Amino acid sequence: MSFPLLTVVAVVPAAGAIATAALPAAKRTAAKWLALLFSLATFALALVVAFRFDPGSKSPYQFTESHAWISDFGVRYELGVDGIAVALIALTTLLIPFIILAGWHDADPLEEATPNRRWRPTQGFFALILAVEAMVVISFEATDVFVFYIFFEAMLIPMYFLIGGFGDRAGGDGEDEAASRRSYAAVKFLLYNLVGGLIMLAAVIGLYAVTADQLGTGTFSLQQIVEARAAGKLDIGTGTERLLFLGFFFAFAVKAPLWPLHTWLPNAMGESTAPVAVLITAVVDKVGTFAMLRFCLQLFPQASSWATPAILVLALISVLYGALLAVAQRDIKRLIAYASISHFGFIILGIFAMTSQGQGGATLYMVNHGISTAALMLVAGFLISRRGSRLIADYGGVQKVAPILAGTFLIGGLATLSLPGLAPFISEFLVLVGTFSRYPVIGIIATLGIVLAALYVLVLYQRTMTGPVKSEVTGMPDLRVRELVVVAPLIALLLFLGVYPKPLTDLVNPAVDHTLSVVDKKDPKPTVQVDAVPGGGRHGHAVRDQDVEAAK
Amino acid sequence: MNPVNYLYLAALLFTIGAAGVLIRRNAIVVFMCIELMLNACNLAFVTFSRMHGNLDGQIIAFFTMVVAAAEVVVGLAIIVSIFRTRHTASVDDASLMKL
Amino acid sequence: MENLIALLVAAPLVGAALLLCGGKRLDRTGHLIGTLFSVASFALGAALFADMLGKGAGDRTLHQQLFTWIPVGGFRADVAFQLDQLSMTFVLLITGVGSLIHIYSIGYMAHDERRRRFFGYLNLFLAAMLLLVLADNYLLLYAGWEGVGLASYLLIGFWQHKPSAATAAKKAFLVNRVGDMGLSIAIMLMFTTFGTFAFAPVFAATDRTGQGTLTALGLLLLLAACGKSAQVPLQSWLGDAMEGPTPVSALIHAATMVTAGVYLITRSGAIFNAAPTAQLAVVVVGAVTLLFGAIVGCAKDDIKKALAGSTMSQIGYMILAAGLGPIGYAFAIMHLVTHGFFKAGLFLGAGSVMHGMNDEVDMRRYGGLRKYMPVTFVTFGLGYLAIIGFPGLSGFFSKDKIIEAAFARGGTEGWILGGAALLGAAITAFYMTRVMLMTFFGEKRWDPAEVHPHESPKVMTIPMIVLAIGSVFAGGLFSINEVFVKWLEPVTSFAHGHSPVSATTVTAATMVVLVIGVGIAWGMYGRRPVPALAPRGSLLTRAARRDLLQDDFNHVVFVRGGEQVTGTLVQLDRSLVDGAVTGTAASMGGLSGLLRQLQTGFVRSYAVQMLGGAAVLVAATLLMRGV
Amino acid sequence: MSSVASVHSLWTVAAGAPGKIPAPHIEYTELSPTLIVLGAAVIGILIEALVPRRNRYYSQLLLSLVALAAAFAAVIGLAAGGFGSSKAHIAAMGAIAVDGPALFLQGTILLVSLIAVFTFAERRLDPAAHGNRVDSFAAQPAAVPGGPAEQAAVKAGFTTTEVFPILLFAVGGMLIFPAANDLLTLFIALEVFSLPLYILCALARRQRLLSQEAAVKYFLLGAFSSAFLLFGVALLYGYAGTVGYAGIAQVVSDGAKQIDPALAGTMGNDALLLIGAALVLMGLLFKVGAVPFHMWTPDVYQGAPTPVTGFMAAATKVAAFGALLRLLYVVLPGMRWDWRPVMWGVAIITMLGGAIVAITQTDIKRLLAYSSIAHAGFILAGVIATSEDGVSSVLFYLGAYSFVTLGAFAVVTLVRDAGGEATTLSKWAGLGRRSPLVAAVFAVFLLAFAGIPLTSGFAGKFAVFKAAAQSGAGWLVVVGVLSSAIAAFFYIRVIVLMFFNEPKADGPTVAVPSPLTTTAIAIGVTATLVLGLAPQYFLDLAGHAGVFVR
Repeated sequence: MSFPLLTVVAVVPAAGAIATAALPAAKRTAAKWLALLFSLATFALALVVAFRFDPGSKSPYQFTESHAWISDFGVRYELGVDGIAVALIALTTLLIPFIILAGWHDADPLEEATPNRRWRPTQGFFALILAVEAMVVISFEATDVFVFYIFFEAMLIPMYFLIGGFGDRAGGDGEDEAASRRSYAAVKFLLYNLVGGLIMLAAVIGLYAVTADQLGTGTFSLQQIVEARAAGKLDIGTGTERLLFLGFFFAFAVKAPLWPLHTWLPNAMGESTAPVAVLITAVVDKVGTFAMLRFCLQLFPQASSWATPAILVLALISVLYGALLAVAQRDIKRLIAYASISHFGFIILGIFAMTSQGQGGATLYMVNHGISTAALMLVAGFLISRRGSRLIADYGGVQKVAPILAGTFLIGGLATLSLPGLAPFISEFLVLVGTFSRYPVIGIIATLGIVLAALYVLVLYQRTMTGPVKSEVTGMPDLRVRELVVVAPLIALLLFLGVYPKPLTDLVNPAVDHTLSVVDKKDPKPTVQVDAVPGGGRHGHAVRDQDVEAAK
Repeated sequence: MNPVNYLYLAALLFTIGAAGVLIRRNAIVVFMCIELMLNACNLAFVTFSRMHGNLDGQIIAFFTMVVAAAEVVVGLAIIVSIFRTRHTASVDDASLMKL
Repeated sequence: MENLIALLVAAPLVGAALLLCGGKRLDRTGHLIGTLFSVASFALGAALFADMLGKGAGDRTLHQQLFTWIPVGGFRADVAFQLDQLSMTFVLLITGVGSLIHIYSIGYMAHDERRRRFFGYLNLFLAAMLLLVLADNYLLLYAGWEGVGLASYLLIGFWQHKPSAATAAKKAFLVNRVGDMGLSIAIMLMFTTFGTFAFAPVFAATDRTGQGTLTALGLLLLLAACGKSAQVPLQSWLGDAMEGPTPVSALIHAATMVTAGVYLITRSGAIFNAAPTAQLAVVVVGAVTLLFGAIVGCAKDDIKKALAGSTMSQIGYMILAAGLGPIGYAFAIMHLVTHGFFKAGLFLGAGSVMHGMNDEVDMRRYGGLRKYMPVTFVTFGLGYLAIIGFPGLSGFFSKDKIIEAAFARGGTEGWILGGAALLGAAITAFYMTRVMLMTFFGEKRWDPAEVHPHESPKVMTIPMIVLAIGSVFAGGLFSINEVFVKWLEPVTSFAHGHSPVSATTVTAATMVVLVIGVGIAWGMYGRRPVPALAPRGSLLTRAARRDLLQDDFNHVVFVRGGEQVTGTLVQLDRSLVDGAVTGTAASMGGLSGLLRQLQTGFVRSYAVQMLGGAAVLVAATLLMRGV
Repeated sequence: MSSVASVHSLWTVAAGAPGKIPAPHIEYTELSPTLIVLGAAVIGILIEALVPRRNRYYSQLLLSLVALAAAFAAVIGLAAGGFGSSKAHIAAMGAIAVDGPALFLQGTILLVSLIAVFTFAERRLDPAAHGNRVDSFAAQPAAVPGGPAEQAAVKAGFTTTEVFPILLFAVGGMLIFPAANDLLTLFIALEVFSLPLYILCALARRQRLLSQEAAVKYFLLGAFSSAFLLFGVALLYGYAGTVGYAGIAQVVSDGAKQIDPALAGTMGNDALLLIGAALVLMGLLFKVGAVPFHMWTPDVYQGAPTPVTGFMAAATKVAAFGALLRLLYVVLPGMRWDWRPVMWGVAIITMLGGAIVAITQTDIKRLLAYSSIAHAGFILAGVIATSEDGVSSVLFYLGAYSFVTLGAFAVVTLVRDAGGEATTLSKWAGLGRRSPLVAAVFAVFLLAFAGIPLTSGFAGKFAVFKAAAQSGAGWLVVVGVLSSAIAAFFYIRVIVLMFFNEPKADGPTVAVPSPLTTTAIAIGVTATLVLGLAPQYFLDLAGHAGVFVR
């Protein structure tokens, strides 16, 4: 058998987590560097995967691994990646080093609070981050529903400790108060996701029962199920399929999060440190949307199209609702959280528009939103760490004292309001087009989102960065080298992907086509046939592409 | 005489025993009521044994007696030790653990 | 030659990148670098222009395909440029005026410590604007469209420490975003209809497209144009935009960016020609705005705001013309160019005045400045004559043609539009004269002790002189046997309108209203002294001072209303959405507390419950069998 | 329990040809595990009687460990010898079944008891009294708490080494319980392992009042329930005319055979069957602690000495569920359609009841008690499946669960303050700061209880629910899932308390245990993780052990 590349990509951070956790309390700095080292190694491996991945190949999944695991449950340890997974793995492994760097000092223990030598928050912090990375990567790779489920769920535990155990030193109302709010947020996060996961568990078991009933031996292998369905060997009854779909979707909708299951996100992102907040929204939540694309759609095509209208409406509500609430926030992090809710609305919109633009856009959106939110949130984190407050009202005129910080913050914001030239514009526009081409009304209403986005971003920037310099802000240092190292690459990436997203789209397109073919959906044809025009000729040919598309 | 009547008697005794367990406070009495229930079972066994015309029921009755005796040993031990501690045999006083 | 098109955009872009990322080390040379790159772009533009003139009218269109931007499924957007006569006109205008204003800014911003960043933003604007006019498909155009929006945001809010500036910048961006919605939806509609959004194929397919779609497209594009070109109902941002440094007002909010709407409509002529309803909407918007802007312009005492009003109204003329279809496009663009000259000149003049008056903007604190700043006076005066359409100067030719075309639309519409245009001309004459008089004539209303009016340095006056020359002769040159119209015809197509009234009549009428307007102004501000404090004024005046209450409307409806909505939503989020969940948790706790009570700690109660349980168990088992 | 059958046969033979009396035939090898343990118990008593006090502890400990290990080895031997599958048969003249489930459960019980012995023998946790180490059992249980007699006993350094033989007797009973193949044996086994437990409950060194109260409650209710069970047995005997499982099953499936006309006339004999079955079921449900027969669980778990609690929670459940399975699968499959819906109801209220009431608990031992009730509900879901999968899933769950439980209670013994174990939840605040390792271990157990993936709890839960779903009990699965969501809430509460709350100034300390407890906990953790990550081998074991001999 070939080299288990995918396993290794997941094992390296896991090993890193153990190694970091094992370091003695005194070796704090060592732990940080060790964690960073492992995360970089993981990123390198992810790049290997990305470059050895062949978008042209016929097989939907590559680097596949398959070993028996729990035959009684019909579970095989099956890994495999398609373009979407590769993109998201690359994103995850890319962000983790930045998260670690940004959180360099977030877990330094307060001097007085070291009850005993075994208490090693710093080691724990970075170990947990790496653990999360490992689990996220695995769940992106898993092509076995059960394997996916296991890590989808297990991921909650380290996240839970990250949220509840580490927060901003920003204690306006005392450390105890902050701690209690933290643990509330953590519990809320865990319960929401656990309930979602458990309901999904019921569906997973149901899926097993169905397959066992119809295929003789129960299986969780995505490919096997899809093939069996295609061959007509497997026919889940309509009612059952819908129930199972809902079971799966509920879990992913909580994770994503989709209105009205979103209320855990603002608390979680608000109370946790900026890097952890990024970990939540840019990395972990992506598993939810990714899973909708890979599992909901491919396992239950009919049910998916059955539920599409309802889901689209919910997504639309998320888009506007999130944006409107973001406008009203007084807390920088909560504002970004609600903005993310709005963005996840767009992603889900794109996924369930069932067009190549929509789903391609949604996938790009996952990546771009990851990068842009990371940029915005991390800079916000740097800002907060300077002033020790999350309230927008406590800032003002920062632009004057810390121009670079303000500049990077602005760029992050512009990315968030998806300005052309920055990556998020492309994905957002694709999602809108994809939605519009099948559901014009929803597409148009969703476009309101871009105005609202401009509103909350610019209001945030105006209140914090411009205007007369507040006295508490004077003498605020500008970005340090470490912080610049974190932000600059992200911004560069935003610009690059905004101007030349082709590498990404080439990666994603085949996977999207495969998904659509499984769901058996075609892009709507243009109503007016455009003939090749001199000068515009290549567009005529673009249209022919589309016919090929439609013919599939 | 119809053996079924013995069954009724057994059921009656069993019910009385159960009622006693519910009503009486004194641990000893409660315990005696349980013994009564066991004896009711014995009666039932013996009666059935007679009806079916095999000895199993009667044998079982002996076993039950033995068990009952064993229970008495353990039960009294516990109750007595409690009595020595609390100077009361009322089961209602032993209610420190609740909710 | 076509491979050079990209360089037009690239040059200022590189400049911007250099200046914005360069850091402090470029602080001292920044302005020169910026100017250099913009001039380079202009030179390149000129070269391409020369090359274009060398070709026949038919094959003047150049194409440059750089790379595929977004390939997803059938969706394909290219980074590709199209340089034809129309874009060329804009390229020259943008880079030319742009370069002049760069030079001007060297003097104007000399003492600002963030000058480097200012020039960076200017370059960024040039790049975006050039991208806008050179794009060969709507999505790329959209990129430029938003790019100029960003640049204008940054430049309006350049003096960020002033809250008013920051607010104005935000407002401008937001109002523009509303317009952008229109453009993006239009693009989506194009994609779903044609499967592409590149100019050539879309325009070629219009004849096969349903009326409804085309009208929708037209209206959506009009919405976009309204946003960018500050047309009613999205005009509210332009006045506040004057918070930005004056060169910015000159370049972005007078000469170039605000005319993007006109470009969009002219460029999409094929669509509009096929959608009469949309065209009607366009002309209505144009006519309304040209009056609206003019009226606002009359009431403002802030010189820049007065000029802003005038800009609004002049663009109204252009939109009106563009809405008239083939009979108007060419004149719209022509007026756009001449307007570019004289309005830029006027703003630079205003800037020069402010420069000499310690940044005082209230015209009621000016007066009799002609002696103190002669060059400014002369250039400003020429600009003034041009804009009111003094015979022989640029404005005369371009505006006159538009009025004619308006009449030429024919029918009642023709009369109404023509009348509106004439009325506009009269009001223009009035408020411009007002500005002129209040600024340069009459007695001084400023305190010589603290204000020492003086002429601006050469680096500022020279651009003004150049622009003045432009505003004097451009119109005439363009009109010599319709050279300009012929130049644009291959792109915009041209049709001679048949006006119910002869050209001479129109000209005469224009002259008459011109005299009336000037006369009234002279009567009000020339003969009697201007009060240093604004009189209460008539209802209309007061309304006009407040932009005809448009802002108040927005404030009440959108700001207050929006706050209401978000406020309620926040409440709902906490009480309803979150409450539902926490409520369930709480009720679980309550239930638990209730059930706990069963655990009384009394053996006998346990026994009772066991007995009950047993009874239930037995009963249930019996029930199952139905015994 | 050979005698019933033998005497019976004697009687029938006597009625026929007088003469030779066939000696009862006992398969000693097949019964060896039980015999070893009981034998060891007897020897233990002798040790108490004969060996000088100072040597008793070690000799008892050694004896118990050896006996249990040997018994376990015997079980393995039998299983290897194919008695679990091919050679499975009824031994001891129909009294005991030697088959897959029996051996698997006996193996589990023996392992659990082995670990329990470790925790019983722990003598490092309590501060040494008068210079001699003490375990968690009263020095002189008969003495009045705090009275002079007790003082003297403590001074003299007495320790209740009787616990070991008592434990062994209980284990002996538990070994027979799931293997019992007639109702009488079932009853006897029940008493044999219950009586020792009653005593063990009363032996706590600290908080003896609670301990004695727990004992008396457990005893009275236990006796009460066993009386019901016995009456049920009587009715079933009356219905079938025999107490042998096979016999009853035959009658149940073939319908009524010839029966005394009087009896038939007076009451439809099905009523005998149904009522009898219900009462026997109740007796067993009491032992597994299913709602509404769970009332004793929290009180007893809280009052009993923690090592005993751990042993009870783990081993009793295993034994009781074993017996329940055999009863339902061997005796009553014929009336499946009668008891399944009833058990559905019981399972549902057990899952929900346990989980909901646990939310507001403030004592860690009571909390675990309620959690054990909820888990009983989950296991019942598997029992109801009435399929081979169901059996094996239950077997697996029992194995997984018992180790987690033992480990958890072992950890509870470590957290102490002046008054002995600090079981009040609020005292656990900030434990994660004080001693991260212990807290982390406990967190692992809690997560396993909550059924988080990668722990044995998840594998077990999945197996059970899978079986239930395949037997068409989909909605039961949904309820189960929901109640485990509720349950997750209070497990998380404890974790929050341990890790996210600031430690209290007068908080408890974590005692450093001897290798005994450490081993116990270590085994618990290992089992939890191994069964979570690679459960396949054990699933296979359980799978092969899924068939009852009839």
